[in-house]
Amino acid sequence: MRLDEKYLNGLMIAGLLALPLWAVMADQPFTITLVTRAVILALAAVGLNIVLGIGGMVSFGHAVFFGIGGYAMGILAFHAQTYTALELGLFTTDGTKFMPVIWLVAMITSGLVAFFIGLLSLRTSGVYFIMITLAFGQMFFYFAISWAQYGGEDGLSIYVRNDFPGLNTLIPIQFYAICFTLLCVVLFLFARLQASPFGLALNAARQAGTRVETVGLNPMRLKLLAFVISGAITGLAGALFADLNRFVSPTMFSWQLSGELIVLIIIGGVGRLMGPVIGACVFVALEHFLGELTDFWHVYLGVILLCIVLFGRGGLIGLLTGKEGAHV
Amino acid sequence: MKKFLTAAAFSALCATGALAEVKVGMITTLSGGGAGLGIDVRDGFMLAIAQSGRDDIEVVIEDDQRKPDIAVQLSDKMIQSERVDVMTGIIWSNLAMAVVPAAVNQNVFYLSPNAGPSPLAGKGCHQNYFNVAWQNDNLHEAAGAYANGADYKKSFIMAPNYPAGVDALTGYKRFFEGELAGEVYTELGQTDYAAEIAQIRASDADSVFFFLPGGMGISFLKQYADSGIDLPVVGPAFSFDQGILQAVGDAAMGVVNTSQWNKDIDNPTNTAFVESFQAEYGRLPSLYASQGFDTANLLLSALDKADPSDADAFREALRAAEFDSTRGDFSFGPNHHPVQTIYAREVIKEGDVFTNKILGVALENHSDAYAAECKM
Amino acid sequence: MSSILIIEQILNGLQFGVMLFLMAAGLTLIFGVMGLINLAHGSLYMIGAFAAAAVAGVTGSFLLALIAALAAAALAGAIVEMVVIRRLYSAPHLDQVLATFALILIFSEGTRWLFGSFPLFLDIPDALSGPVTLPGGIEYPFYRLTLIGIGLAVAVGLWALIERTRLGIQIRAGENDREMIAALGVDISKLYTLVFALGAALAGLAGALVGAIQSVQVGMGEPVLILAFVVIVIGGIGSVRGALIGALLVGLTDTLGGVFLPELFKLFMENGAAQKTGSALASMGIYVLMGLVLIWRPTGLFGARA
Amino acid sequence: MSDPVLATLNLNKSFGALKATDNVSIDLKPGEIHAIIGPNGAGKSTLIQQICGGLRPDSGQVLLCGQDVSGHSTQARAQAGLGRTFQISQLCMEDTVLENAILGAMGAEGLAWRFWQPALKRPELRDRAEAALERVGLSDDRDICCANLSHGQRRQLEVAVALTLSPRVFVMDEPMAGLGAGGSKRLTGFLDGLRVEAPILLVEHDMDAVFALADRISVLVYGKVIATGTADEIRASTEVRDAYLGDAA
Repeated sequence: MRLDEKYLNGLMIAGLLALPLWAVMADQPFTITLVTRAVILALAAVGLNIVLGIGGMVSFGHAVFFGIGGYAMGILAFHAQTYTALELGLFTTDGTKFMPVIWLVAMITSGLVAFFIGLLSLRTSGVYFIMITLAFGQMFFYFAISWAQYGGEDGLSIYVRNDFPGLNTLIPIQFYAICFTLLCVVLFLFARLQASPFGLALNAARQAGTRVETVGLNPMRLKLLAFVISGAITGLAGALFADLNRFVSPTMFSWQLSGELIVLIIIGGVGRLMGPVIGACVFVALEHFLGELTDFWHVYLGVILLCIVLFGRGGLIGLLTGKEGAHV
Repeated sequence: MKKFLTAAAFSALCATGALAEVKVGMITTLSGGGAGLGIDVRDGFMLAIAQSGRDDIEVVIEDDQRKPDIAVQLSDKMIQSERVDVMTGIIWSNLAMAVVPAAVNQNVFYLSPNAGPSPLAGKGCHQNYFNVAWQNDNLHEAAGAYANGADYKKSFIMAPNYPAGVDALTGYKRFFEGELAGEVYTELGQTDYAAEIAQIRASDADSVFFFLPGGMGISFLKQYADSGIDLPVVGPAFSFDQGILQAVGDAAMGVVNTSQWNKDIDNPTNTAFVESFQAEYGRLPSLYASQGFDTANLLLSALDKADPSDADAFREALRAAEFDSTRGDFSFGPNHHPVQTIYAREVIKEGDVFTNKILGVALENHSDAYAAECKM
Repeated sequence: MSSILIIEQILNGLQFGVMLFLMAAGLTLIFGVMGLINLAHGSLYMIGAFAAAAVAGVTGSFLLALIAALAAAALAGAIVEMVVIRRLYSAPHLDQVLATFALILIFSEGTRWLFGSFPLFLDIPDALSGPVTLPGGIEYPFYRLTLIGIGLAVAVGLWALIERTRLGIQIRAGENDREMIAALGVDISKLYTLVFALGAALAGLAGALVGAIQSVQVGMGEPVLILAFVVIVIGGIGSVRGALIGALLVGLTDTLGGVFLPELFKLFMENGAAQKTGSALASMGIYVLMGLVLIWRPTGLFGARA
Repeated sequence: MSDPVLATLNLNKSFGALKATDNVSIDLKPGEIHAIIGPNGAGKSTLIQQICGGLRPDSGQVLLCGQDVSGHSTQARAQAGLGRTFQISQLCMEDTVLENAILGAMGAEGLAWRFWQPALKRPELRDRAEAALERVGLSDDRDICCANLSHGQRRQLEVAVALTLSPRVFVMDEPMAGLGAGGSKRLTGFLDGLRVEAPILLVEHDMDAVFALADRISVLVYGKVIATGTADEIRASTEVRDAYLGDAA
């Protein structure tokens, strides 16, 4: 049976609406937490999907932006909760616990960092690109570990979730509503972007860089902008993830996390709108249920991933709709 | 196969949950690197629960994979879905910092079987948080005290560059009265210590103190033993514990390390614990196993007196700490951290097995440096 | 800081470098010949160390342990190549990354299931233990000198293999033109299995040799893997010569950076703070080195120009 | 005589000891088709690369409409009016025919930096792309995925993408390669009509097409232009004959 991708996408969104609502009624708050985790990881991977799926850049260092988003939240909220001033050279602030401001800071900072990393990394391609992005990830990881002011390896605990006007973010379903709404907004933007002239050009840059040049467009600039947008979205996800856990630590910068984000996309389907979403849901479910079965659940996760690569070209969406994913 | 059997035994235990009146949530590291510590804590804890014969205690065990974000989510699960009364099990300080403050603020009791980060002992202490193991600095402080007793004048000290490492060197310096021949922060997870060993050789130190948990310590000790430097080495128990010692081998022989527990501490509880642990799991218990065992017994002693639903009474019962500890005397200080004796041990070989023997007391009835900052 | 100490640190950097070379050589060969990114190379290193520890534990012989390490890693490599890897040669890099990432999970937890969660014991053989005195009065562990020797011997051996033997000709041909070696009548799939097993054996050898002075435990392969990748990226992927130069550069940068950066900061900072800042920067050192090399030469020092 | 639209002046390029382009000066006048022929390895591709911006010459100039573009990037030259087709199709194989043409239209309209309205729904892009497809006869196949096109259709699409740019000059690298006799004939007819729109610099192996189309022919051997002239002049040139025969022998 072949499913139309549109129906599949609709089904997925409906599921993400229905499951938490069911969990509220059945009084299963942890289910909401799990779905929130999946939604935030999906958001991060949607960001990655812009460079990976559309632009064909295999970034093995996207945890950098996830971590920067997390630390943006952690640092701002830390100063707000301890009433200490945060000196930023020209001006001083007391931090903030107001989510929209935190998101903005997270997105701007990670976008800026993405600009510089992209500027340097895009000089390379192929395996070298994979490795130089990994190297940037490692630099940030080690930096965060030894950044004693903000907890170093211990990380930063934010005791109370940050505020959003009109909502009590401590209630799982309300926090979920925020994350879900942001995911929907970003998915919508992703869809627009993918179909827009920019998306088309970026997609072309992945498949035939020379072609893009010969029609008078600069693939480097296309890719760099994509990298910045992607970094900002992943940064936003990082800020939400930190708020979900009320905690930030250097593990948000780890190369395993970069790897996991890639895995999410491949499970779902590279370059597909809902690929990261499906991937994240499946991944979180696997992590949760396999973990209950055995201490050695990583073995099974490995086998499943292997099967997806070897037999499931195009990820789960590819399997269900019969379409192959983007070639990277 | 043994592991699966015990896991099955646990789930059988959990299955009796229908009758359970008290629910305990254990978040600990059971997979990936560092799983050995979590497994020991879990086994020690479950041994005590099984020996108590109580079937009204349900223990929910979850694996945090040593990832803080996973630990936080499991903690949410324990509190929101499982509605546990008491939580325990976390091995690592960074995970504890991620989980404990939020958990105790939601009126759950937390009994720490291993990690004791300084914020939780000082300004961030909480009436529902009890540490059954040690404050992080304790064993390092004891090492400093031991170094004074051994008449060391000039120590070369080193630890990884992360908060617990910084705390370790601070703890040692707090008690050590001699000078420092060198102070080095290594990279976390570093496996080659040739450069540091060369620095030790070039220094005029008369002793070496190091805190390098897990594989880092194994690597350092093997390389140090091979370097031909024969300065005495002192360290906290973590690199000389039962689980890890066999991997260090001869390189650890004779090294002095500090610990609040050893299998030869002479009291009936400890003797029985060591015997029954060996009988049940077929290996010698480790420090972590003893901590898990003591944590469970503290919990059991409090449950005998009060129900967790009566939080005040239950807290009082915990604070009284009227249980037979494997360490002998045990009581809580004002910040709910142990006041206990810390020993200096020496690594010896019993037959084919490397283990520790108590040399003497390093610090008697020792509390911690942060208790004064705790306003409960 | 005395010159003795500096020489000793340089030796340490060299020793670290040649061990990295053993890892990196296999990685770069596999990429050069088959075009495959193998993240699971670190697992083969771990397998080598575990096999050595297990055999040394039973027989007490370090030599047998080394042979076991080579054999186990080569065998594991060959099996993995035949079952999984050969389906990935034509796959995009992305699939290779994911599949070999999956292999890491399987190998790591599988090893833990077999050997338990605690580190294993593997010690330096008595004949090689203890320090020797070098000219100039430098005391240096004999085992580490041996490691430098073995590493350099392997480098020479690899060079001879690639430049002087029939297999080497096939390998070089494979790097340049896959269709050509098929035309030469070489059984490609056999060649690929052989190259993969060779790379695996080198990684296993490194695991066993290093395992004797470090801890043999699950997950020991990943940090080395990342370093080995840094090495081959600096050296230029596919180039064995590049791997050697890159490995030595990384080894020296890491060792000397860790020693000298804190000293440098002590000139204008308080002792403890200098230590912390210096070692924090040192831990980033090799990644900074890699970034600089790639910005300067986007395909590494000896990589094929695009 | 009008000024050339495209010209190279004393272009030189070496790879080590090999001189791939040796003091090449050619030009292309409005309304003409100038073909470049030569045996394999004569340096035709290297020359095209230097004209289009893929390779930087060691010395010499490339003039586009009288302007020196030697230091310009590929995309700057494209913007200045250089439309190119490739010997090996450079198309986005996962995209549809229309999307490939739209990409060209985007370059022409300078509309790549728009993020909101779908590219396929912008009338200016669509009209331009459809018009180009119409001219090469691919209109009915506009929604087919490029990967499913036949070889001939891909060559047609290559030309269509170049058309969307409305260039001032075409540079075509073996557009007939791999086409059957019928396909070659049709494309020959099409290019014949195209020259009034913009002149064509044509590199081609298909001699029938070359002699049928070219107003002038230059012969490139070992990186050097050994002869330039009309079809008849080239046919009559002994030098050219020697070069080809010598090469064959």
